[in-house]
Amino acid sequence: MPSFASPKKIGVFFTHANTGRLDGLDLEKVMTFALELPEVTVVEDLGPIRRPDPHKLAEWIKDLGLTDVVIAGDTPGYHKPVFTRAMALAGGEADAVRLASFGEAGAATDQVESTAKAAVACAVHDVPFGLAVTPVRVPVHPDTLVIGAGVAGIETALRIADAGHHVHLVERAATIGGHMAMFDKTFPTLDCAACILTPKMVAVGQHENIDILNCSEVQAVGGSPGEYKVRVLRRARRVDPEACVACHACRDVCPTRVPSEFDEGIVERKAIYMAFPQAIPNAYVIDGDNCLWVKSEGEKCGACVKKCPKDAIHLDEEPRSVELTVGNIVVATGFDTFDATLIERYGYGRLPNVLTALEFERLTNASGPTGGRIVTRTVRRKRKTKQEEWIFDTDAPAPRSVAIIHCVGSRDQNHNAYCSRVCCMYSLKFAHLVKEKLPDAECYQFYIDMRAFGKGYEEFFERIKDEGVFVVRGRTAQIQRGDDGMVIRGEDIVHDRIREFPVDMVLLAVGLEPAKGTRHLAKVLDIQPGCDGWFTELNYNTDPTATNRGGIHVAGVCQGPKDIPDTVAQASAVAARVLGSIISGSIRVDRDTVSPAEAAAQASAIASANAQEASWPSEPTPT
Amino acid sequence: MAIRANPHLIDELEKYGAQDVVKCYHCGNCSATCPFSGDTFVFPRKSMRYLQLGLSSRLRGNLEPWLCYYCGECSEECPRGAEPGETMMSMRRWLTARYDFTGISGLFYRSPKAELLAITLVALLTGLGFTLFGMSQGSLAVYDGPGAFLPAEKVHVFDWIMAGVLVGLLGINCVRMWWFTVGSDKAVRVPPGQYLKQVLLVPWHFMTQRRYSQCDRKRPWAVHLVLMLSYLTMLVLIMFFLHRLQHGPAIDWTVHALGYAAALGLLGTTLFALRGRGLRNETHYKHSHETDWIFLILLFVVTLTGITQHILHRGGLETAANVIYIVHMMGVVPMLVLEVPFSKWSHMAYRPLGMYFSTLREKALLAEEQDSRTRPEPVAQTA
Amino acid sequence: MSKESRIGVYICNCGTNIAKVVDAERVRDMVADLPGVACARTYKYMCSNPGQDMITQDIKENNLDRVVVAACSPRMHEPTFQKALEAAGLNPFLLEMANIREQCSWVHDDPGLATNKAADLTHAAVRRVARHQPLEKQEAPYTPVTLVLGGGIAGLTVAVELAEAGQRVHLVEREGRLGGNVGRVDLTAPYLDSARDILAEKIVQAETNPRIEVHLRATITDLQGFVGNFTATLSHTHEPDQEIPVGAVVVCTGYHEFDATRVERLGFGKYRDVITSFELEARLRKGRLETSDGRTPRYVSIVHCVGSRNPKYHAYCSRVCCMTALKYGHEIKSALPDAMVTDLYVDMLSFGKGGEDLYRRTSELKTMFLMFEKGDYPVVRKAEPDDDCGLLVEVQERLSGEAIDVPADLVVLMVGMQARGDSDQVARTVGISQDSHGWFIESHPKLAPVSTATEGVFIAGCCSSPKDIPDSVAQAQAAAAMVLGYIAQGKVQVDARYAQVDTDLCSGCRMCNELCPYTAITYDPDENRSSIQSAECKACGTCVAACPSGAITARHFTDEQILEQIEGVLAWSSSQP
Amino acid sequence: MEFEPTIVGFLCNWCSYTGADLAGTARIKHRPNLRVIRVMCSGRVDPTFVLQAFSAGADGVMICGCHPGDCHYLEGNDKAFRRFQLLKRLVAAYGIEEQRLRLEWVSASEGERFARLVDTMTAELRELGPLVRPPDLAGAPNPCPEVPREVAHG
Repeated sequence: MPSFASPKKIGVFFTHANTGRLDGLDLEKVMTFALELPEVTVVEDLGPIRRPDPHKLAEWIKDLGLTDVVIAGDTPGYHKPVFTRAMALAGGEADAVRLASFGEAGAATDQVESTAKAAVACAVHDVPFGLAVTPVRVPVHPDTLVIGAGVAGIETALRIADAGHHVHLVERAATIGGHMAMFDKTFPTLDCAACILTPKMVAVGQHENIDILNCSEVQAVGGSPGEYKVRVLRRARRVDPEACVACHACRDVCPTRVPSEFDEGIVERKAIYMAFPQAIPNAYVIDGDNCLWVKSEGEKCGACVKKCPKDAIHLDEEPRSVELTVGNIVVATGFDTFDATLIERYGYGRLPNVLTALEFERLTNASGPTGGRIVTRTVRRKRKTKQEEWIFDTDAPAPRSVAIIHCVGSRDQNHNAYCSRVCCMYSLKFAHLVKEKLPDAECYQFYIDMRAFGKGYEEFFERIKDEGVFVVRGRTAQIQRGDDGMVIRGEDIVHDRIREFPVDMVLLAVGLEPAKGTRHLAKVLDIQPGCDGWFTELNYNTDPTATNRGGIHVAGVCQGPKDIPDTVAQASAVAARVLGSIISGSIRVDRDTVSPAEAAAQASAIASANAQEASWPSEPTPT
Repeated sequence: MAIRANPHLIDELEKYGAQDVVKCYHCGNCSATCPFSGDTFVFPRKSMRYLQLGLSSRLRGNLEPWLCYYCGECSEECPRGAEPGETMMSMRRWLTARYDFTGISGLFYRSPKAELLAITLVALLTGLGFTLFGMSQGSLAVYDGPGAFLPAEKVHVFDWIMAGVLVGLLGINCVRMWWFTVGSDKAVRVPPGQYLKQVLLVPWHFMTQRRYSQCDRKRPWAVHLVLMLSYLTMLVLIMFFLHRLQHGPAIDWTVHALGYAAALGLLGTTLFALRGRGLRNETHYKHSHETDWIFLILLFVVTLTGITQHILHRGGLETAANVIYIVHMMGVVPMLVLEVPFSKWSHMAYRPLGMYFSTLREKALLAEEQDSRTRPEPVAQTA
Repeated sequence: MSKESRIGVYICNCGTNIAKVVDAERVRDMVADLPGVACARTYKYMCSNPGQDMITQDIKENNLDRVVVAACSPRMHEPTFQKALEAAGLNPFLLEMANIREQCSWVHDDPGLATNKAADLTHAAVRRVARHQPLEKQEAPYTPVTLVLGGGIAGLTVAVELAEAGQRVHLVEREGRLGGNVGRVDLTAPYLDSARDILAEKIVQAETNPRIEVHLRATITDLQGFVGNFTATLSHTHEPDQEIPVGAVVVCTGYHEFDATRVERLGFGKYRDVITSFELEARLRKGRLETSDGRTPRYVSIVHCVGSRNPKYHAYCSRVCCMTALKYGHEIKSALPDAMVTDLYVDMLSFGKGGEDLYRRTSELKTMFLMFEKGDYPVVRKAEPDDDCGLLVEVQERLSGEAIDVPADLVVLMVGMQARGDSDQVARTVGISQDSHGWFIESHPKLAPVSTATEGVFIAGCCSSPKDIPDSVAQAQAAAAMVLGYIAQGKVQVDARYAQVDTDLCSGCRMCNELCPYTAITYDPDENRSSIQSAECKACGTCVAACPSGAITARHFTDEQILEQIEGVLAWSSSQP
Repeated sequence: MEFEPTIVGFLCNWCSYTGADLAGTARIKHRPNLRVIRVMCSGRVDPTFVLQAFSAGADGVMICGCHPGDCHYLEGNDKAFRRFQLLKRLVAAYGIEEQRLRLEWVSASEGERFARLVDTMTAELRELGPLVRPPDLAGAPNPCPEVPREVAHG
C-alpha cells in the first residue's frame, strides 16, 4: 500500500520465459528507465532463471533493505510465489510483491519497449496498468463492419442492428450461417442446429439495419480508430439475389457437377447452386471456377440463362470493390477443421469409411444425402466414365460398429498442441446419434481426457454411457484395411490391454484451426494473431474481445476454440463494446500508443491520490 | 497393499539417459503403435507409468524394455514429445545395472567419467602387461613363428581365461535377471518342463534377431544383424581359429575370407552408427548416452587396429604390426572386460533371455487363465 | 364469430424430427376438412425461409385471416412465425402453434397414437385460433438505469461496461467489499497474471466513475414492475430501505465453494493439513506455504473434483479447478523449489486458450499426475511415524492399475462451485428460475445465454453455471450488450397479453384485488369497480379464474379460447362415442 | 384393444410446460395419452375448464404448476392449490373418481418427473376404465367462485 510515512526501497527484477514476446526488446533501455523511477533502488536482470532459491532471495531482499519488489518480464507471475515467500522470510510485507507483465498489453512489435516501460512504471507505483494508460477517446462512426457471418457474426450483427444501428455483414461464402448451419444437432440438449440458427439467419436477411455482403472479402483497411475506411471485394455472384426466386430451373439444366462444399464433398452440386435450401440470401449463385460458360469465356453452355424465368442470371458479371466507412470492425472469421490426411495412420482419404466430423454431420443430417440415415460408403461405377466412386447410398448397409477417435490433430505437438475444446462433446453427440439411429450398432469412443465442462455436459456424458456406448481411455494408433471393413488398434489404458477389432466406420474428431486467410486478414487489419494463429485478445482475463487496435474486436472461435454458447456470449459481448461506443459517441484508442513517461506520471498521480483512501483489495475476508 | 510412490526414481533414470518422461500424459498412442505390444505385454506406456510413479519394484521385474528394439516410431508419433523409445532404452540401462551384482554397471551408467577412467586403466594395464609379456617371449621385430613377440598360442590361453571370467560374471547377472523377472514373482508359476521346451528360443533370437525383423522398419534390424553376425564371426574365428588367422604371411582364404567380411561388416556398421548418432538422422540415434559413444568408439578403434595390424603383418612390417597389436589389445580387453558384463554389450545376453522369459511368463499366465476358465464363472460384476 | 374464418394450417416435418413418428400427411388430411380451414400443408422445415415464405404467400394469395403451425414448441418458434404473419400484414396474435415435436414426436414411439395426438393438438389449435383476436403491443418508456446484483468480476464488468457507455448503474454487493471470489485468488490461470491487478482496475473504475453507485452490504428485497420500468427495493444493513427505479437487472451473484467436509474420506476437518484451494491461495499470498505446525512441506498433494463430477454431491464439472490445480503446480514449485507436487485428477480439463500449454509445462516441472476414477475419491490417512511425510493419500491409480500411496505434508482439495445458499431467494425476488442444482436458468443456452424468462432480467457469470474469469467477463459484457440494446432504443414493448376488466360486468367485490401479486389491480371506491394497469399485469390469469362475475378477460387466454381448445383436443379422441 | 384413456393437461407456461418440453429435448419417452393445454399459470385454471374437459369426453384431468414457492407469478400455484381442494369435492359430488383429477408440481428441470406422472396417471386410468359421464355435468354453470381464505384454510 502506498504510504508517505516511511520511505520505500523498491527492487525491480527482470525475468525471461522465452515466450517470444520479448523479441526485439532492448532490456537495457527498460532497466535504465526503471532505475530512474522514484524509490527504485535496485534493478537486476535475473536472466532465464528456472527456480530461484527463496532463502537466497530473502537474504538478498534483507541485505538491500527492500520494502517492495516488482517482478518484470513476459510471464512474471511464474516467479511471484517465490518472491512472496522470500519477502515473508525476510520479514517484509508479502503483499508488496507486484508484477509488471510485458505480455499483458498485447502490444504490436514496435510498441514492445514503451509498453514494457509503462508496465514497470505502473507496478512501481502500485497502480494497475489499465488505469494508468489514459484512454484517448475519438468520435466514432455509427456503422459497424462484421467480418464473417457464422453464428458469432450473426449474433453480433443482430444485437447491434436490433439496437438500431447499421451493420455491414461481410461473408466469404454465398450464404451466411457458417459451420453451424452444417450441423445436425447441438450438444448437450440435442436440439437441431437449424432450428436455432435459421430463425436468426432469417432475421438477419430481413433486418433493415443489416446489409449482407456475401461472396465478399475485406481487401484493405485504412483510416484510424473511430473511422475506418474499408475496401471490400465483392466477387461475382452472377445471379442477382434480389431477382432470384430459387425456383431451381437453372440447377436442373446445369451440366456441371462438383462436390458440394456445404456437404463436405459427400454429395455433388451443380455449378449453379444454393448451398442449402435455407441459405440466406435465398438465391442461387454461380461457382465461376467450375461454370462451363465462365471457363470457356462465353463459348459454351449458358443454358441456365435461357431457363431463368426472372432474368436473374448475369454470367458476365465482374467482381467489384466497395468502400465502406465504419467506426467499429468485428472479426468473426471462425475456423476450419484440421486436415485429417496429415495423420496417415488414420487412413483418411484412403479408407472410404473413415469420415471427418463435418462429413458425419452432413451424413446424419436429415437434409443430407441419405435423409439422415447413417450408412457406410459403398462403391459405384460411374455411368459415363465407368470409373469407380465411393458414395453414400440410402440403401447401403448401416455400419455395425462405429469408432470415434478424439483429439485428431489436437493436443499433439506434431500438429496442434492446443485443445480444440468442442471435440469431446461433439463426439459424445455423435455417439448418441449413432445409438439413436442404429440401436444395435456398437459405438466406441477413444479419448484421452473427457472434457465435458459446460452446463449439462457431464450429465450428457453419463447419459451416453448409459446408452451403451463404450468409452475407451486411450488414443487410437492406427486404422488399417481389414478383411471385412477396417481394423482399429488402440490401447485401452484402464483395462490394460491393446484393443484391436474390426469396425465399419470411423469418425475422426478433427480439431479446429484458424480459418484459412486468418493471417492475411490480421495483416490487413494490423492486429495480432497469436502463436497458434488465433487472434490475440487485448487481455486474456478482462478484455476477451478487444484487440490491440481500438475499434477492432474479435468474436467467437477466431479468438480461440469455443462451443456455441460461449461463442454466442462472446459475440454479444462484442456488441456491448460496439454499442457502448456508439451510444457514448466515442471510442477508446487505448494501448495503441503508450507513452511510458505519461503512464509513469499518471500512475504516480493515482498512487498518491490513493494513498489517502486505499481502495483496492488487500487481504480479503473469505465469505 | 498400496505401493508408495517415489518421485525420485525419475531423477535416477535421468542419469541413465531418460528424458522427457514427465511429459507423457498417457494417451496410449505409443503402445498401440508398437507392433510388439499385445495382450500380455502392453508397452511402452505402462513402463513409462511405473517410472513416473516411481514404482521401482514393478520396474525391476519388468521384461518389457527387452522386448523393445527402439525402432523409434512411438517417439515420432508421441503427441507430447515424451520420447517413449528413449525411455525404454534408458530402462534397459537401468535394468542392466540392477542385474549386475557388482554395482559397477550402475557406476558406469551414472558416471561416464568412471567408465572412461576404468577403460583407460584397463587399457594401460593391458598395454603394460602385453609389452612385458612380449619382451619375455621374443623380439618386437618378429610377429609370428619362432621368437614372436606375442605368440598366438600363448595369447590364446589368455583369451580363454578372460572368456571364462566374463561368462561367469554375465552368467551370475543372468540368473539375477531370471530371479527379478520370473523367479521371485509369486503370481507366475512356470513349470520346469516349460523351461526346457522354450530354451531354444535363446539361441534362435540370439542368432536371428527375429523379433527385431518384425519392426515396421527393416533397416535398423539389417544394420544390427550385420554388426552382430560380424562380431560373432570374428569371435568364433578368434576363439577357435586364431592360429590360422595369425600365421602369415600367406593368406588362408578359408578363414580369411570370413574374417575380411566380418571386419568389413564391423567397420561399415560402426561407421554407419557413428555417423547416424552424430547427425541424429534417425529417431533411435537422436539421443545418445555417453556409454553409447564409448562403446561405438571402442568398437571402431578395435576394428580399425585389428585391420591395420593385419595389413601391417601381411605387408611385412612386423614391428609396426606388433605395436599396433598391443594397441588393438588395449582396446579389445577393456571392451570385453567392461562392456560385456557391465555395459552395453551385455544386452546380447539379456535380450534373448528377455524373449525367453517373457514367453515363459506369457505361457504361464495363459495356462492360469485357462485353468480359471474351467472353474465356475464368478458372479459378473457391474462396472 | 359471424363470418367463417379462413385458417391456414401448416404442419412441419422438422426434417425427420416430427415426420419419423408423426404421419404429417395424415394430420393434414384430418384437419383439412375442419370448418374454417382454408388450406393445410406440410413442409420439411417450416421455420426455414422457404417455409415462412409459403405461409406469407398463402396469407396473401388465399386471403387467410388466421394461421395454425403444428411444429416445435411455441417457446422455440412462436416469435418466428409471428413475424411471418406480420410480414404478410396479419396481426401476429392470429397465430396458434400446436406442439407436435417436443411434446409428441420426440416422446412417443407408436406412430399411430402419436399421429392421433398430433391431430388432436392441431385440431385444438384450429378451434382456438378461430377465437383469436388481433392484439396490439404497447410501448413503454425505458429507464436507462441498470441494477447489477453482485460485485464480483462479472458484476464489476457489467457496471464498468455500462458506465463507460455513459449509463447509470447501481451496483449492489452483499458483502462489505467489492471483488467477490476473484478477490480471494492471487494469480490467474493460465498466464499467472495478478488477480489483484485485474480486480483493482475494475474496482477503482467502479468506485471512481460518477455514474456507478456502489451499495455495499446491501441486498435486493423486492422487484416490482416490468422491463424498462422496474422498481427495486434495496435493503442496507445500516440504512433504511431504498427504492430505485431501474430499466433492467443483471444478476451476477456468483457461486459458493463446495463444503469439503462432506467428502469424509478426504479428511478435511479431521487433519489440519488438509486444506481447500482457497486456503492455499491465502497461504501463497501471505508467502507462508507451511503445514499446520509451521514446517515447510516436502510433499504437496492436490486432489481434483472435490464435490464435482459426482452425483452424490454435484454431478457437473466445475470447469475451473483443473486449470487452477495446474497453476498451483507452478506456484508451489516456485515457492518451494524442493517440494514434490502430486496431482490427483479424474480427467484433465485444460481446455481453454493456453490450457494445454500450462498442462505440459506443469508436467515438465515433474508434477506427478495420478488418475482416479470419477467418484472414487482418494483416502487421506495419517502417515506412520517413520514416514518422511505427515499424511498418506491412497489412490486407486487408473493409468497403472495399482493402488498407490502418495506422500503428502499438505493436501489441497480443489473444491468445486455450487449455487449460493441465497440464490433461491434472489430467484424468487427477481422472477427467474433455477435448475436442479440451484443455478439460474438462461432462457436458451445458445440463442440467449444471458437472458432469462423474465424480460429485462439478465444473468451473467457463475450464477448460471461454473465459469472461469474470461468466460464470466464475456457473459457480463454480453449482458451489458442486452441492456445497451434497450437503451439504444429508448423504449420497450409491453406484452399485449394482459388481463382486462369489463367494467359493465364488474360487481366491485374486490376479490381480485387481493389475489394480484403485482398490485396491478386498483379499486375505485367511487365507481365501485376494479381496473387493471396493463403495463404492470403479467398475464398470469389468476384473477380471471377467480372473478365470480366473469368480468375479467385474459387477452389471448380467454375462457372461450381455452374452452374451444379443450373441446378441440377431445373431439376426436374422447373415449366416449 | 386396450383402453387408451384421454387426459387433458393444463400446464403452466413457465415450469410445467417447459418441463414437458424438456422431456422432449431429452427424449424421455412416455404415454401419448395426455393432451396439453398451455396456460400462463396454474392459477389461471378455472374450475369450469376442468368440468368442461370431463364433460367433453376426458377420462382424466391433470393440472401442473410450479413447485410451491417457485411460481413465476409468486403465488399463482398457491391459488391453484386452494381452488383444487374445493374442485376435488365438487368433482366427487358428480360421482367422478378422485384419481381422475390431479394437481402436480413439475419444474422446468423435471422432464423425467413429468414423463413418469403421465405414465402413472395413464396406467391408473386404464385400471379405472372410461369415465361414465354423469348426465348433469354438461352445461353446468360456473360452479366454483373463488373460495374465501378462511374456507380454504379450514
